Amino acid sequence: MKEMSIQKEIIDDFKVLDGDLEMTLNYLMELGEKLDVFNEKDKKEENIVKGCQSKVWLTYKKSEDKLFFSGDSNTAITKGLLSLLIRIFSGKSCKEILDTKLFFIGDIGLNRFIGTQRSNGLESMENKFRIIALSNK
Amino acid sequence: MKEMSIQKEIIDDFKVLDGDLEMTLNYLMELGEKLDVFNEKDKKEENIVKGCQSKVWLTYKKSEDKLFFSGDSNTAITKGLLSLLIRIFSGKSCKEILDTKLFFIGDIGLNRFIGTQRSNGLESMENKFRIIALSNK
Amino acid sequence: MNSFPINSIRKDFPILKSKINNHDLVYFDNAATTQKPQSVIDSISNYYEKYNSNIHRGVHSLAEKATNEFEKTRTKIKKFINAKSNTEIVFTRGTTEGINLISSSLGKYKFSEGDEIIISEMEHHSNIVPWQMIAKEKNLKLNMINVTDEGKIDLNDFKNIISSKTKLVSLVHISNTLGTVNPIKEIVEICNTNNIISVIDGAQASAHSVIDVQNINCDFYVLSAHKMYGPTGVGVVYGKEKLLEEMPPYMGGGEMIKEVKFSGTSYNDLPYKFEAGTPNIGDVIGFKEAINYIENLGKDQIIQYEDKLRDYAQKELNSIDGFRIIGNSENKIGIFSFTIENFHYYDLGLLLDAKGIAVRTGHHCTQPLMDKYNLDGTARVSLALYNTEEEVDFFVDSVKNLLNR
Amino acid sequence: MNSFPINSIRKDFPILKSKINNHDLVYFDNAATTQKPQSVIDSISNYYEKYNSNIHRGVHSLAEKATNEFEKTRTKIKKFINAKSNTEIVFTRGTTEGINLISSSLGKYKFSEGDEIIISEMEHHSNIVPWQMIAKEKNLKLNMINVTDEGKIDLNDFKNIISSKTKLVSLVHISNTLGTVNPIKEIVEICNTNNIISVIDGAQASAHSVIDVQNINCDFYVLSAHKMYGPTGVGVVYGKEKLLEEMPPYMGGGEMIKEVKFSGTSYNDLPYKFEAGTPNIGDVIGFKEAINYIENLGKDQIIQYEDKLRDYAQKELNSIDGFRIIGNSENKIGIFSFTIENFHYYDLGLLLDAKGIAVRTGHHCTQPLMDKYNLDGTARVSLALYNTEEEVDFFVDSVKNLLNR
Ligand SMILES: Cc1ncc(COP(=O)(O)O)c(C=O)c1O
Ligand SMILES: Cc1ncc(COP(=O)(O)O)c(C=O)c1O
Repeated sequence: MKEMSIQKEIIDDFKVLDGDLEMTLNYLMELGEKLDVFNEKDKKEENIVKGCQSKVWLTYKKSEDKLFFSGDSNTAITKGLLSLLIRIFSGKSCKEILDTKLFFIGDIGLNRFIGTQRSNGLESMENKFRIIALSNK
Repeated sequence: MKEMSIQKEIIDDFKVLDGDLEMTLNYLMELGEKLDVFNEKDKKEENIVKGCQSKVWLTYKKSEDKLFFSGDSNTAITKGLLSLLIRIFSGKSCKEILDTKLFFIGDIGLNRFIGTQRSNGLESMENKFRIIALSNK
Repeated sequence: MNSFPINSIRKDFPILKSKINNHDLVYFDNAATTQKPQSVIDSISNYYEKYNSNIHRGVHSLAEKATNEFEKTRTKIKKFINAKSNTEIVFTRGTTEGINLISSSLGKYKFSEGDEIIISEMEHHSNIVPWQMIAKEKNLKLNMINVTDEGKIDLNDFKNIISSKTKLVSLVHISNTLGTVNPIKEIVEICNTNNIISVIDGAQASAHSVIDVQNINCDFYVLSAHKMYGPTGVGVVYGKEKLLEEMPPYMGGGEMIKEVKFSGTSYNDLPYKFEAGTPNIGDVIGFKEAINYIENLGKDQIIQYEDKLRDYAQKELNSIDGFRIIGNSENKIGIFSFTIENFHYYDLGLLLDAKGIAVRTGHHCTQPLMDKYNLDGTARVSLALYNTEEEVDFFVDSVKNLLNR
Repeated sequence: MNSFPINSIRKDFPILKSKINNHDLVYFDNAATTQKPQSVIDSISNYYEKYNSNIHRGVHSLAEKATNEFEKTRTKIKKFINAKSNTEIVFTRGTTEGINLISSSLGKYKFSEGDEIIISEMEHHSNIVPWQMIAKEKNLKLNMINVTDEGKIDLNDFKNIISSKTKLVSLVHISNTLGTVNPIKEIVEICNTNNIISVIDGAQASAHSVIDVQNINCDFYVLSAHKMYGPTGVGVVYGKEKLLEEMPPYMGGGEMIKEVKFSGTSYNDLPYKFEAGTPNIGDVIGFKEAINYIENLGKDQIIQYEDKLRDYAQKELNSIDGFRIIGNSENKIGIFSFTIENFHYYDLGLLLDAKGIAVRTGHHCTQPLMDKYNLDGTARVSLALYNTEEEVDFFVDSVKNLLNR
């Protein structure tokens, strides 16, 4: 269960922040900043994931049967979230991606990014990963 | 101020009931029953005063310069109210009727028949008296 | 009935402690609106005291909390009526707005001149006037199904007036005047076979019978929170997703759009397409507690209790001289419209009020039904889960006393 | 400002005691919805606990009391906006429903193909989409008045786009995004001279400026209770009696009728003709306390306090590096939409929330305005009578800290 262990790693990483929202958001933004530079040319319509207030671009490369993602966002916090998803999903096969259930988000104190709120794009981001995986199966 | 004294008489009459709503309504109904018998032929459209839930008929005779009213209602309580208005307005001149301000109703614990409630016809009844007075001036 | 905790239930409803004209309140006007348990009242205060915020577009914590609680009501009602998805649950002010939403939106694309709409003689004005308005606007024909002397839908008449031009049938599930429970499943089945849109007015049914919209298989089901122990100002339109998808919005404004350009606007996803403007957030949140209340007692237990109370009331009421109940279907809930010989309903209403008993009097917003029975009104006793046999007794005694005056 | 009892005012609003993410709540999202004083919250509970009943047609004591309290709000609002008569005050769910009521009802008889409607670039979606919908349905032309770079209505442009075909102008009194106070009296005068119907969207103005509809002399004025310290789910359409009289009803149903016959229906008197179905009784009653609250403090005192706070905020906000305020009319209220260089509003909103500060972010339901300024959104601080200079300081410090991260 490799995907479980990445999420557990993430939860461990956030643990030191002790649920402090401000520090958590700051840490998220730092993670986002560490993402590989995204190719400006890939910022086109078909790669967009639309949230209500932020934009996300997501592309991938396939190597052997594994998918490798890269992405960007116009907002720092969403970019941080995206970086976590990339960490979880990149380097996995399509089947592995589809089998991966996300559970880390509540455990790092970011419940607010899931559920009924439509003003964030976490769910749409997650879906985009899965759609890419599906279409490459 | 004869009209004042009739209303004061009414208030006095009701005083013994001590604001008890049930007794007040019963007394009202008794007063209604004592009204002179109304001529069935006069129960026509033009004599109707429409409340929301009850019907009232009102006619009058003019003698010298005074108006004498008779009326009926399909509900006993409204008929009681009507009898009070007839007692107040009958035998007065048009001018006296128009000059008469009603104040007794609150003092006999029947505030519910005035104001914003549209389910009663007190206001429409009162208006009918005044309209008759106006048209005879 | 033993297991139904009526004493503690009565304590849950603070208004039941009231004195009205020096008597204990006996509230028998439940078909007009029901009373609210403390939990509903408190949840509204709690919203305003702790997390009031406008919803959906805010990123701050209050907006997030308010949005989540608001949407939880949607999920709750979805389960309560067994809809397939939250997208099928649209919040309105009440049943009346719900029916207007449907008639007006369908009117914009579904109906053409000469099409026919069927309602019944026992409909509430809220299920008559919207159809009269759209019929007038679009030159449609509006038909009314006859109601029998007992107060039942005449099914044969219904089958007779259906034609190839019939586009929609809108019927009350339970009549607010007669108490009759209509065979809506049978009626909807006929509609579905004939490709006719079905609308069910569930204003009276939602608190007093089990609602399963997938089982009924109707296209629309409409209800009001205030008739099911919830606050005023909230209602629900359930609509099948496929229909809601194709329908144009009813109102335009904030929240129901995806993108507004001067050149044109694209609408939001369901159900938001039908929820323009700031909704009644506080009361939608309160509504959830009303459903919780019903679910905690158990709908089946409630119905069992209410059925027993209805039978008791029916028997006792009939012991009053000159008492005539309008609506005697064998399938009815505890709603009794009645007349008493030589006793006008208006006098009766006022005299009962003097004893603390609240009944409704008049045409109950069903004038065509009154006309049918040649009445200009009735008095109406309508029962709810907190009413008791003792209250029925007090009512019956009071009426008998009035008659012996 | 000395005399403005800000400390005791803050105690009147229970939510202001809240801790958000371990910080004191700083609520700067008042243009979305305002918080409610305890008196408003209590009056709603009190209604449900003591005299909840359906209104208007009941003869029992609860119905009588509820009806009277409900109608007292109408009288209160009539005086508050200086309407001529209670018949000119129609209750709705909010501003959005109000504008839809007007557009839809007028649409049924006033407009014909080719007629023109004018709105402005700074309108809220709720004052755009209803007009787009009716324009599409009836083949009308919809024009938008330009907004200047400062965020003001371009009056010359307005005069230029008026034509002999202009039938209606609908304008916001105070912009929810820019804070601009529009010269509505001047604009309405032009409308009246040209026989053009005028609609004023008062959603933002009603709590923060004096409203006198006879002085403005507009045909319609629309507002929402929840933006003036009242509950969600209530709004008002003021309309001149003459127009309301001739307008067809918006919704059909209970309460808005005089007589329903199968053959046709006659409508009730004003304002009931426009109030179909059970209204939001509890919240209408609560709304009265909100107006009482404003009146007890004194509108003039409130405005004086808010103006001073606005000036203070404006000065302090401008001390933030890279801070740009969108909307710099010399006549504006304490609404500040802004961008900060290299700082996305969404990040800002979330980071401020972590410090307990609630601001709104996004397009504020004014996308055409955002397009005009080439923005996809802003963050917005909007002030109300319970906000303080200390809160402004905390906000400014917090933003500066975030920028120095
Ligand atoms: C200027 C303006 N108009 C209209 C509205 C819509 O008001 P409501 O959402 O209460 O219907 C708002 C509030 O969002 C507003 O600020
Ligand atoms: C059967 C029925 N339909 C419709 C309505 C209208 O509901 P509301 O007034 O909540 O809109 C009622 C309630 O009066 C009703 O009893």
